[in-house]
Amino acid sequence: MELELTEDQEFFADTTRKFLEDKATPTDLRQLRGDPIGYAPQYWRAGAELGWTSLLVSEEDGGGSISGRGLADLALVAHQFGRHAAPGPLLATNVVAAAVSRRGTPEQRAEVIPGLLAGETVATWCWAEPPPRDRLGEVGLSATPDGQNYVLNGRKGPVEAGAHAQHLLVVARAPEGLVQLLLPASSPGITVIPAQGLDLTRRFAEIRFDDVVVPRSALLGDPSATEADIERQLQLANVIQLAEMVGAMEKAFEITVEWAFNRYSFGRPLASYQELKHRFADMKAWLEAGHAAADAATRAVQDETDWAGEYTSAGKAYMGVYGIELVQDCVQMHGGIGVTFDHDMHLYLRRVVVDSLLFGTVSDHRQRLATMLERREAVETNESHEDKEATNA
Amino acid sequence: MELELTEDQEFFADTTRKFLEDKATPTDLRQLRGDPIGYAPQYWRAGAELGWTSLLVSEEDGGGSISGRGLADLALVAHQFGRHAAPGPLLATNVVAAAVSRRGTPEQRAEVIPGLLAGETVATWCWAEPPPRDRLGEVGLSATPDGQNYVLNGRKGPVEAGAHAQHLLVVARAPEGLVQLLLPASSPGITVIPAQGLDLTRRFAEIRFDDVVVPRSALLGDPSATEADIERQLQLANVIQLAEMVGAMEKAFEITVEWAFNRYSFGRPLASYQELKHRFADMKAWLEAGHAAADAATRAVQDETDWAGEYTSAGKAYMGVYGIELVQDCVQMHGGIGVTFDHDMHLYLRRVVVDSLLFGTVSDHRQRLATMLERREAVETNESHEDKEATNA
Amino acid sequence: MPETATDLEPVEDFRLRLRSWLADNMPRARRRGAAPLRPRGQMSDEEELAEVAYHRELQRRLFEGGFAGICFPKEYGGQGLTPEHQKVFNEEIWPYDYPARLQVPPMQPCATIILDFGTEEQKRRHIPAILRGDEIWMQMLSEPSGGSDVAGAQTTAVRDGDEWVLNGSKIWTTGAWWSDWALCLARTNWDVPKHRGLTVFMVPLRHEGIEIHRIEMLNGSREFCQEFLTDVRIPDSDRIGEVDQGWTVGTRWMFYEKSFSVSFYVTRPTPPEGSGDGMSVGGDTSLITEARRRGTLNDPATRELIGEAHALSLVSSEANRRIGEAIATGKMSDQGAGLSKIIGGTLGIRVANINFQLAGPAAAAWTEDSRAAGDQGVAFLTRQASQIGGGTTEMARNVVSERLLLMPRERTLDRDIPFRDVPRGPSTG
Amino acid sequence: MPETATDLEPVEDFRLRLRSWLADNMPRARRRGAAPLRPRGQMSDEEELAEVAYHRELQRRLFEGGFAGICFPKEYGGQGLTPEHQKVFNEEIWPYDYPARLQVPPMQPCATIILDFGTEEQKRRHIPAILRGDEIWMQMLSEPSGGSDVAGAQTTAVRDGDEWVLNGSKIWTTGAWWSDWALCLARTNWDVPKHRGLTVFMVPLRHEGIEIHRIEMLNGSREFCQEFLTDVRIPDSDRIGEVDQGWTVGTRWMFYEKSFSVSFYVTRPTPPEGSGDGMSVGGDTSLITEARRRGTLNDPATRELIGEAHALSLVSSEANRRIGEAIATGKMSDQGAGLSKIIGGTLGIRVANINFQLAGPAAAAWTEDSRAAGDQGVAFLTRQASQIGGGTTEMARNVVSERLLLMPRERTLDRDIPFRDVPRGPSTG
Repeated sequence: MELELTEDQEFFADTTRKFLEDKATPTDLRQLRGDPIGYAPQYWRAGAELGWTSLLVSEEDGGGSISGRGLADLALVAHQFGRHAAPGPLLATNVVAAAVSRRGTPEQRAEVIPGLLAGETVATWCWAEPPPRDRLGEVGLSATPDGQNYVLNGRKGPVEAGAHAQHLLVVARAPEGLVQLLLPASSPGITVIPAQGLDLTRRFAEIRFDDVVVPRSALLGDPSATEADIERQLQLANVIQLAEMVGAMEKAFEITVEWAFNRYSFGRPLASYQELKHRFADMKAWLEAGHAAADAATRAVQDETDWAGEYTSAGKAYMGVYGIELVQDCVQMHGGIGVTFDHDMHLYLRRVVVDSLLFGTVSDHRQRLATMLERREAVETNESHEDKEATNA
Repeated sequence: MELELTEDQEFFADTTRKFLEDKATPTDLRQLRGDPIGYAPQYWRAGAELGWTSLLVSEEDGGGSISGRGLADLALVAHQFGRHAAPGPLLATNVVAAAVSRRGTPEQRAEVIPGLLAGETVATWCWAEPPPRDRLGEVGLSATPDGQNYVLNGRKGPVEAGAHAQHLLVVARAPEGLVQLLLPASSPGITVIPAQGLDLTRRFAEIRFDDVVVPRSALLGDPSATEADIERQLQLANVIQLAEMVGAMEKAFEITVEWAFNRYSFGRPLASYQELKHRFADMKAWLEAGHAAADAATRAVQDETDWAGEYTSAGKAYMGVYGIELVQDCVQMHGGIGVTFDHDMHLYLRRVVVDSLLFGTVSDHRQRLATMLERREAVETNESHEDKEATNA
Repeated sequence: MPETATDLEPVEDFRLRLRSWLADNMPRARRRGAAPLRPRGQMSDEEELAEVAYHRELQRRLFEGGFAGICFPKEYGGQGLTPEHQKVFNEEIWPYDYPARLQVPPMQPCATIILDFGTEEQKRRHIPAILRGDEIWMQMLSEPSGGSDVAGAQTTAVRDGDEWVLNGSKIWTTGAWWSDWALCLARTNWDVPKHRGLTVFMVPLRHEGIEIHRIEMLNGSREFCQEFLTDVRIPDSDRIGEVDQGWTVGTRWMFYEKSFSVSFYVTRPTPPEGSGDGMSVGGDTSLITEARRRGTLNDPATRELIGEAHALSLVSSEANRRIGEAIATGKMSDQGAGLSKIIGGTLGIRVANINFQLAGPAAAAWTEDSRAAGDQGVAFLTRQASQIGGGTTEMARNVVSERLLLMPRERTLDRDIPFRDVPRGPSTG
Repeated sequence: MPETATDLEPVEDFRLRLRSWLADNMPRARRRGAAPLRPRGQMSDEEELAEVAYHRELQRRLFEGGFAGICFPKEYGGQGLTPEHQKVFNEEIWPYDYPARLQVPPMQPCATIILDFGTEEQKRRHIPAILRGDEIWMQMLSEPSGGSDVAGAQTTAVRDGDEWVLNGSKIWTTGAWWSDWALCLARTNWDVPKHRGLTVFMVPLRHEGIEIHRIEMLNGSREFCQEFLTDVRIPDSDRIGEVDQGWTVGTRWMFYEKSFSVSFYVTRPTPPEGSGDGMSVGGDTSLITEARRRGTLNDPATRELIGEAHALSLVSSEANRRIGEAIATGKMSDQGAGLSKIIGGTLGIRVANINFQLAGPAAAAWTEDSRAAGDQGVAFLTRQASQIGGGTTEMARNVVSERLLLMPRERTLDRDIPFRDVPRGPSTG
């Protein structure tokens, strides 16, 4: 997280920290593993009261930030979520809340946002599709115009909270290009297939759309802006993931450093063995780099800079490797107990692994970066051409 | 190298070792760096007398092996070449000698082989092409039939000893498929462009063919067998490279272990630092795996088994990573002096790096392995289909 | 050690006799190289118990057919044959089911330790029972406080007349809940340096005072157990080796534990040499199948990863073969087994990463359609298990650098002082 | 330390004044982000000497314009301004050439050490000369026998009246052959533990008894030198700090050496913040250009590698920024600089590997057409140089684990015994 926070931000982050320390203990998480939605409804309502779902919503819609920089504030919550491997559809809800608050018609905003702010309802973004359409950005689900309606056919997944969210924001391919449609999860023709997953408390599902009829009024934003909206939503999702991942890395690292001081082998603490010390030094470096990557991405997306996508993708490409390696090495340092269910380490491992896979794998984001770099090269080549012409002129 | 050698093989390897210890000292190698061919002609003639160029040549043609397994014998020489980063066109000459002895007409064999056996002439295989055709197996050079001749147009490179070899074995694309043509380097229309290279003593060149007219009698073997011949030559080249690489790894490792015992830092030998000890343990493991990979490839190619290509490619894919990492880590262990020209370490580094890049990079061989595995999967799927049918019957 | 007398049955005669016996008596195996069996850790308890019973039955058939314990001495129920015969056995049993669960640790290190250190009576009582499948043995070796320091055992045995009273806890015992006996390393003297106060006992697992707790691993597997020993009384006649000299047994035990992969006391089905069976080259084609399913098979990035995994698998299997041969022929010290551990470690991590990367996002959350990806996700979570079980790769690196490369040993602070005075850190007080 | 009085020129006024002066007086730089300049190591001697002379000239212009040594005190020829002014200077000089060779080590650690430990006379004599570009200073620190153990210096200084007589050898001095002066760490007492017998001297490089030998690196670069000192006589007035207390100076010296990347005594052109200049995001587009040339740009495997390199470059530059800020604001100990070294190391190795892999076979042997690939091949041979120069990554890992994470220090066998009795191993007798 940022080295400097405002006092309000410190207080805000600390409130969430205390809440999670109390309500999302490792014991709680283990108990929730069989729970169909992965958290207690009152837990989520209480979190919403703390502001978890309001930070990307405009004041007009009843939301508001702590510091004037809502995404930076949300990243603080996500960081605490990572540190506690906390339950709850933080990403899903915030991404849809942001999109609806930004692009929704008054009716859409009134329909969706109050429930999200109160923690009474859940919304989720249906973008990714199951294999063989699982590379980042592939959309096969079709929206066929039929009078004032679209008819949706296809599959989405993994969709977070897909089996219990009330609102779905669905990316579909229409004749005019990609569109986003906001519809009730109860729409006829929708079948939800709960998925199994790695995270102990996050629930995912595959959602099938068979001739689901949606009115055109369900369109979120003008289709001409949909590609940009999706890009923005991806960036938001990635920022939340990055903050979570760095939180989980940090906690795993802290636990393991303490272990290394307290655990003795051959009469010496683990922390005195040079080979282990060097691995801890590397882990500390990766952790600091992880913080820097998450912060840079948060700032760039908050400020909507042109290179925001490069920072989020760089963060995902980096932490999907080094973040995971860090936590895996923490497991290794613990030996056998590190791979037992009763130890806490896997909670953080599950969190970083799941965050690394969704909304773009390492491989997806690397390819995205190449594309962005290629675009920049084209610009530079043009500029240098212009430079030359300027010189000649 | 193999754990068990015959007495004759021991003697043979030892003769080459002593010769190279005397004639290819690190000082000699440094002095040869400006030499246009990279070795003294009498050095090569003396090596040929020791048998360096005869092992893959049939007895009928004046060749012969030490143990009845010529390639295994040649691998012993290549291993010593690696240990000494020795000069001389060992790979180029042996691959062509083997091909000509196996497929050549009596005229071709009489023309080419005696000079190679005597170390008086050099032959080289022109298969690879320069970028953008530099992926393994790409052939753009064309052989256009013209009466009793072919007319060659295109480029080859890097070609080992390309600027001083007398005989070229050129892979070209003819209307009937790939062909190999054996021609004098002095043929009109050939231009040689000496290349710069990483190896201190190995010289490479790009060769351009502009309307080079070659008689059909220059064909080596029947075109219908050319693909298989090329595969065989590739495997031979890879075996020689693997043996060299493991030799260079072994020597670099030995030098560095000795250094670690003798070099003191903070009053302790480097060999007493756990982090370094663990890296030495890894290096030893990679070295043993390198030996195993090289030996398995040698045996499989010697025996012409169906899976020979899998072993050579696995070896190249493995050693192109771990072999290089081993030598680079040996450099690191030496600190600053390890990257100076006066230190010997770079001699072995250059050798493994160059061997890793030619006749298929790591990436090329990984892709080849995937293709071979895919082929095997198809066979298995068929078999399992047959199994089922057999069960049903 | 097995006899090598020339009056033994010639190897090729043995092969033919075995081949015909197997065809008549043993069930055919599922085709190897096909999709893997359900991993042990994912079986239900009922399935697991059924498999154990099945393996006991297979072992009994072998015993009755005169093919159990090829290299064990005849007087203890074995066949008294040579490693060459075992090699043939490994090849011939390749197409059949075999009692996999009764090999490691029951045959080695347990039976081999009893063979090396047991009294005549102990050997006659237990070795035939093991070879008949009546007794399944496990190792009570690691302790919760111990980590890699096996000789730092704190489970204590106190002499009481003709008996010993054991108290303490052992951990990472595979399948203790369905096994019969265990070798147990215990401390009998806290007033001498750690290696000099240990003793080994034979402990029946269903015995008063032993509570077996099954450990849940993070992937749901429950194959490991922890045992809590409270006033467990063991007769002195069930002691193996001398009192306080347990590390002599322990050293050999460690050796047997590490070298099982080259042991001729252990059955490891292998395809016959020169069979031309492509499978002898190894190679798991399931990566191809999965990539095809995900639609990525023609992506060069995917193909490179698949090829990389295949290369690593081929090379590491050749490396293990070489290292095994070098040890077997005395060209390398026994400690060279650590090299295999390192190579296996490198391979294991890299291949797990490749599988994970190829699986894609469905490894995080999967439905029935994408179960294969989910399996990779779960496997990835337990990636480190292969670096920990049977000795960590860190210990293997210590061993290779110190015992094979003869580099200076790490400083230990527990060598020359009474075990009770060894620093144990704040956590264990 | 620079003044922070409120009567200093306001930063924005300074920016405008500087901007206009630069436009009139300094030559424009080649466009940054374009193809890299020829690496130093590949210049001819003539080119190198010409560049040194050019940089001296640039420094003189800055001095005469009143812009040299922004944070150095006015009484020694500096400007007596604040780090904020230096930051502005770094931004404004971005589009211009600047005296790159006169920053590290001349300004820091050399000038800063003289500033901290020099006598008034030493400061007046040397600091203005350095700021004017008249004196270029280097560090005579490492020794051939020393490796990472800088305090183990064996170069010896013996007192002879008002002079000291130096004998020994120093190594890895950048550009000693074209520089003027050096700080030299020497041993003045062999009978005390190693840190207590050192003294620092100012040594003119063109001086009787100093022989400068240029080291050829394996890539042909000859920028490093080794100096052989034979009876070099240095007046006691050129000693810095107290006799035998050189490690007090040395500790600070090491700190300055490690922290140059966050120092405000050093000029590092940086693009103005919020300029919207895409280049502030970093990113080397030459990988794209090269892949296009090789025809592999549309290969997903290639694209993944390019993306990976770009990610590493972005993240490591953000990491360095964060670590620098944390140290500058006291949120992290100075020793945190080791983290940047580790991150740079990881990045350096991986990016070198990627470049090498993307270059293809022409990296082994190249013609004029494929020179870019050849450059990558040569760079790959020297891959480790970035892990060695300026302190090895191994030392950085020691520092981070011991100083930042406060883990137990490595055992040294040279701490509490006279330096002459320290074990040095067979190679150095």
